[in-house]
Amino acid sequence: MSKIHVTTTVNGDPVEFLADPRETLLDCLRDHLGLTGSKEGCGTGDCGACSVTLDDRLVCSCLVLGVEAEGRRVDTIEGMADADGLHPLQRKFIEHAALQCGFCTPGLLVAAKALLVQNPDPTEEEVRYGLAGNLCRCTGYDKIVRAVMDAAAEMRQEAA
Amino acid sequence: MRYHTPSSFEDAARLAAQAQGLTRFLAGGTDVLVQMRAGMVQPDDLIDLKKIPGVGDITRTDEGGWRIGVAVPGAALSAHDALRAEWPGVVEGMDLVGSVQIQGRATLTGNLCNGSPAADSVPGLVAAGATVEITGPEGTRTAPVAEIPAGPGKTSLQAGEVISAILLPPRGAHGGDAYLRFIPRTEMDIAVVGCAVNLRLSGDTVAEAQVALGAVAPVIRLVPEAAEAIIGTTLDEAALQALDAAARAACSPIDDKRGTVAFRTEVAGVLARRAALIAYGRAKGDTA
Amino acid sequence: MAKDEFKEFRLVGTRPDRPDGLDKVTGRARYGADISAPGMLWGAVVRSPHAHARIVSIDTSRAEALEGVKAVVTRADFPTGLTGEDWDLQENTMAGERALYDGHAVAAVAATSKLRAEEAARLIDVTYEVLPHVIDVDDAIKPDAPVIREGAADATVPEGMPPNVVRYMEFGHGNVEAGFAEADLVREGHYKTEATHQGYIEPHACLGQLGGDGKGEMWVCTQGQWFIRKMCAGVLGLDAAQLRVTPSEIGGGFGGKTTIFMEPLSLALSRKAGGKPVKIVMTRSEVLRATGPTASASMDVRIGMKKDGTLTAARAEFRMQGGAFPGSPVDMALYCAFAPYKLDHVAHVGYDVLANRPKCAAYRAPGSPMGAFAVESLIDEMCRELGLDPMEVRLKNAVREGDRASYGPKFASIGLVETLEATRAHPNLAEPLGPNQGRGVASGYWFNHNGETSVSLAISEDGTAQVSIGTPDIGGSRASIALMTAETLGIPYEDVRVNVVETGALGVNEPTHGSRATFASGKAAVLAAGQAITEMCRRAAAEWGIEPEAVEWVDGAAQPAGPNAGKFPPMSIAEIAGKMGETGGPISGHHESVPEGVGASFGCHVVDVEVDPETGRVTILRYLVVQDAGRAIHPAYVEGQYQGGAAQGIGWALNEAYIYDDKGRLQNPVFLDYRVPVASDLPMIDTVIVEVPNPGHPYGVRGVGETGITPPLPAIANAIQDATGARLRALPMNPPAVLAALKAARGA
Amino acid sequence: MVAVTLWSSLTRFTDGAREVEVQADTVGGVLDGLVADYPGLKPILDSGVSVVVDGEVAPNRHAPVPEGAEVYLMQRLKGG
Repeated sequence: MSKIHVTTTVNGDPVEFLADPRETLLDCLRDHLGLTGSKEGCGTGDCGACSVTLDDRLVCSCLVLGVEAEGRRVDTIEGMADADGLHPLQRKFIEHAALQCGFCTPGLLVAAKALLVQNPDPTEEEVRYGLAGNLCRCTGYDKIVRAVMDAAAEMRQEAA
Repeated sequence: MRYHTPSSFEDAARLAAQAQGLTRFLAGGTDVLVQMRAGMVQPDDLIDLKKIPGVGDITRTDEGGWRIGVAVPGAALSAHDALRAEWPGVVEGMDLVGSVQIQGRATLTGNLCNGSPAADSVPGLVAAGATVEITGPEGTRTAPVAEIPAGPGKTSLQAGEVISAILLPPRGAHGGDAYLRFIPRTEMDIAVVGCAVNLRLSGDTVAEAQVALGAVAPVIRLVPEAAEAIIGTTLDEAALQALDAAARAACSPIDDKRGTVAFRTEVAGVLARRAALIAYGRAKGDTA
Repeated sequence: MAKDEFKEFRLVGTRPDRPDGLDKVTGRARYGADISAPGMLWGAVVRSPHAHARIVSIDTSRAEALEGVKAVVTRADFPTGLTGEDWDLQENTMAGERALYDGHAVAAVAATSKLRAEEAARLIDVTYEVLPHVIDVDDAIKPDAPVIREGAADATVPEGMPPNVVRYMEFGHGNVEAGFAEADLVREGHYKTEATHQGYIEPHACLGQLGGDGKGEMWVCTQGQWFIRKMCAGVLGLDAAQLRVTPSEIGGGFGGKTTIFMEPLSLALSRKAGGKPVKIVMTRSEVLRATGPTASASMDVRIGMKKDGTLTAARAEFRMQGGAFPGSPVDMALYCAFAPYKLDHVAHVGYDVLANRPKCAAYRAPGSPMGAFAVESLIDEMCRELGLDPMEVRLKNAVREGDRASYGPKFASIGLVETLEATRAHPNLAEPLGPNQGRGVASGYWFNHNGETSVSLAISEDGTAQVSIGTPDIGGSRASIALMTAETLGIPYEDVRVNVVETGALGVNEPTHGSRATFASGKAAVLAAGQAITEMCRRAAAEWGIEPEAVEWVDGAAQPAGPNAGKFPPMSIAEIAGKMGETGGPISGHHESVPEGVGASFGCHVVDVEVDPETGRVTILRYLVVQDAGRAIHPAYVEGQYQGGAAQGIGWALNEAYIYDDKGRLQNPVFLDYRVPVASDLPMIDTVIVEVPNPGHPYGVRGVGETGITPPLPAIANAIQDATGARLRALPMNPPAVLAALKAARGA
Repeated sequence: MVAVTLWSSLTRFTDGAREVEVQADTVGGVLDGLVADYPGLKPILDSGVSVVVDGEVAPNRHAPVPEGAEVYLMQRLKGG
């Protein structure tokens, strides 16, 4: 089966790869581009460990074909921290011990960032429903929810 | 597998008609990719509809209803204030499909064409009297949404036919709709039972009603007996009990990993009552 | 160290950032599937679609003919003649004459890409003769049940037992009949729990390489790299020392990653493909069908109670299936079942039963949750019947240090009473409850474990320290071990780096299991640090020209003591380390042992629920975990263990279950239908860390990882009865089950 | 002599005795003594047991067993 040449933008950088049309965006990120920060926990869109944004819309990269990324903009966990340092969510996850094994963490951070773009001042319930697509088996979510709300508060203060 | 990105529905239909092996259309992809991944489906041709102009648009029709493109993701549907104000039940049905991530991809059309009796967005469309525009080798036709499902995993679409838009009728005055589903968790599950109610009031009295049930029969369908139970009433307790009974009587569910016959039947009545009350409130002007 | 000798610590008990935090929030941390190697092949596994079938033939020719396929293996590629656990592991990782469960591996293939390997796997033609199967534990001991394996019973099974009973046990003390005669109320109940899965989010993944010379390497996500080495070597007939196993970061384990599944397949494929490395990454469906879920249980419990709540006697008979191999945790379930209660008369009977399901693996306090579900439910029912406060009854009968445990020996230091008292004092118990709301209480117990442990510590030239440990860090143990090491050495937390190392770098370590990492690796690190301190004091003494015994270690520096006190200025660790090349060479410390002094951990949970009377939906309104940690080294990660254990227990109680169809095929091998709790299912989980220090650990540590999964099962059942009057005696308590129970209770 | 309490399904191998006496001052000595006196116990002891001495799981075969100690044999303990 012939592969398709895909040109896309990942974390602001132009990239190209050859994709079998059956390969998911997650496969392409991990196996062709070496961006292994996005994880596969289920392959069926049920766990959120592969969360990325595609043209700023939060998606499971396991439910996007690699060839669909042509001409689009993909942002992954690897692009979350910038040269100035960690994103407030990343700092707060460490500070609040919001990770144990850390496997769900990249997807949760990407999803939480997208959530706070949509809703900078979420209630606890809004955080919980907003992150319901990201399974965490270690923490019981308590510290994750606290970290997201604390990061949101800090980000609001910075924006003010 | 060949991957196609046609630029018109006519091209898409032609590709599908000419294809020799297994063909799948790609709208949001949240079902097709899962089936491919599980090895359940290995398409020879995958036809991506997202490059067709207009598939991401929600537009007002000349009649005052809505035309919803086949690639409009749930997130865009929920973000459309005017549509949500008129058809909250339709929008909340789609909004209940999966997580935020799924909402970034999943579409009404895909949910419909997947043919699941438990599809959350379909009862709302059926109760609303929505239709679909179908493009095929013979041209374009329309059909009621209710006629598309043909049993689990099946649709009534012919080979080479592709849905090119979903059409909602004008809302009109004093109308309201609602969709409720039951799932074991609070998110991320497939409906064990789903119920949509669409009604129109004349004063305090229900003048018109449609009730659609999901996950309690091989296909999602209207239950005219349930609608009749509330038409002409003010949705008093007796009417609600009659609705509950009619909804239960319409159930022919199965026992499976998601629920039992007894549970589905019982809860169908409960949801019908609860959804009717919400739709009634909305018809009276509640915005919740 | 006795309890009253504990003082305020400089670092122990603080909450610094974890050392691996930055890697894990940036996506840099490398998990099982994140490593690739030059020339790497991808593996895929062919699995039985039948619960029980004779493998008539396997035709690999179509797969082998596919371009890019480099190796195909079946059981014929494995050595023969294995016995005992080695044979069980080999049979489980690759079926022999029969497939024993849905998902059982029957062949594997390696090819140049993942898609090609999957395609080749579909081209392997296996002919099966389907055999009768059995799934349910009670069905498996019926006279007409299909026999999974003749002769599998061990010496403990008396003659005449059903053939699927492979282990049998009885134990207890006192005279239970006499004890029941003393009771005012004797009740019994029958309880069932369904199998659940650990549900770690990271599927199993490995990259294995094995040459024709028998030398191999493996990168793998595991709780225990030496277990992987020993088991793979056993299954493949290799010399253990020739296999070097490096643990990746691990995306959750909870006991499920203490054994092997596809790891030996990657090695066998690699050997057959001329030594090319082979990567195998399981899909979620493979994880659920073919790794090691927990056992399912059928349990009968009988308890005698006096009107004042005093327990007079108890008897438990548990039957558990742990799949098609011996090893269900029925023994542990019985040991833990009555552990919170002082009982003069107690009897236990247990059956380990085979069924056509995957071989169970450990899951967080293996067995304890099932036993607690039965016992804590029945005690709650009896409290209700006698009008007694379940907290008071638990306190009245609570075991204390020196009491005989229900399972025999006397308890060493334990903190059950302190835990119950802290629970009773918590404000959650005073929260008012509304209609359809109820409150449930339950206790839980886990022994905790020591295990083979080897730790090495080396002082760097600048006075910082590196610690090599053999227990993979699942939940923050690098942080706790760094805290204890830094506390002991008297240096900043940031000056210690803790590395989880490969099998070539240390002596044998048991996995991170049994809540042992912070206890055992932590204790070993402290003792290794002590050794390094002794050496540093010796070097300082030599510089000063005094006896080593006249030097003490204070705040990260050697200083003269006794008659020499004040004669020389303190010599800091950096000064000593900076000159170590001239004073005798590298300074390090080691500790190898099975550490003594394991401290058991009791917990008590309180849950408030609301039940929708029309749909049976149970909503968790409030949740409280109180547990004895001994001492919390890094309290945030102790709380994390409590909260995570509670969340898993809540999932087990309400919605998680293995669901089989009538052909014995697993119906829910995806997260869509294997319903672990999502964020919106849970409230904040309140925690209280009780600290009754363990005298067997230098900083008082008890393991904290496991106990927390045990109480939620009965606590929620108790709360549902409190809310509705309906008693559920089987798990899961999902909406259909709750609604049916509500209707039955209402007499509908 | 130390008294060793067995789990009672092992009494088939000890002529019905729940508690047996062996001459030993270490955990290894207890296990070896048991096998010497009751050979039927060998496969069970070989497959792994935990020996609890005065309420503590003994760390190894050389751990001392004081005169008069309370010794319990339990199924091998580990965990998740």
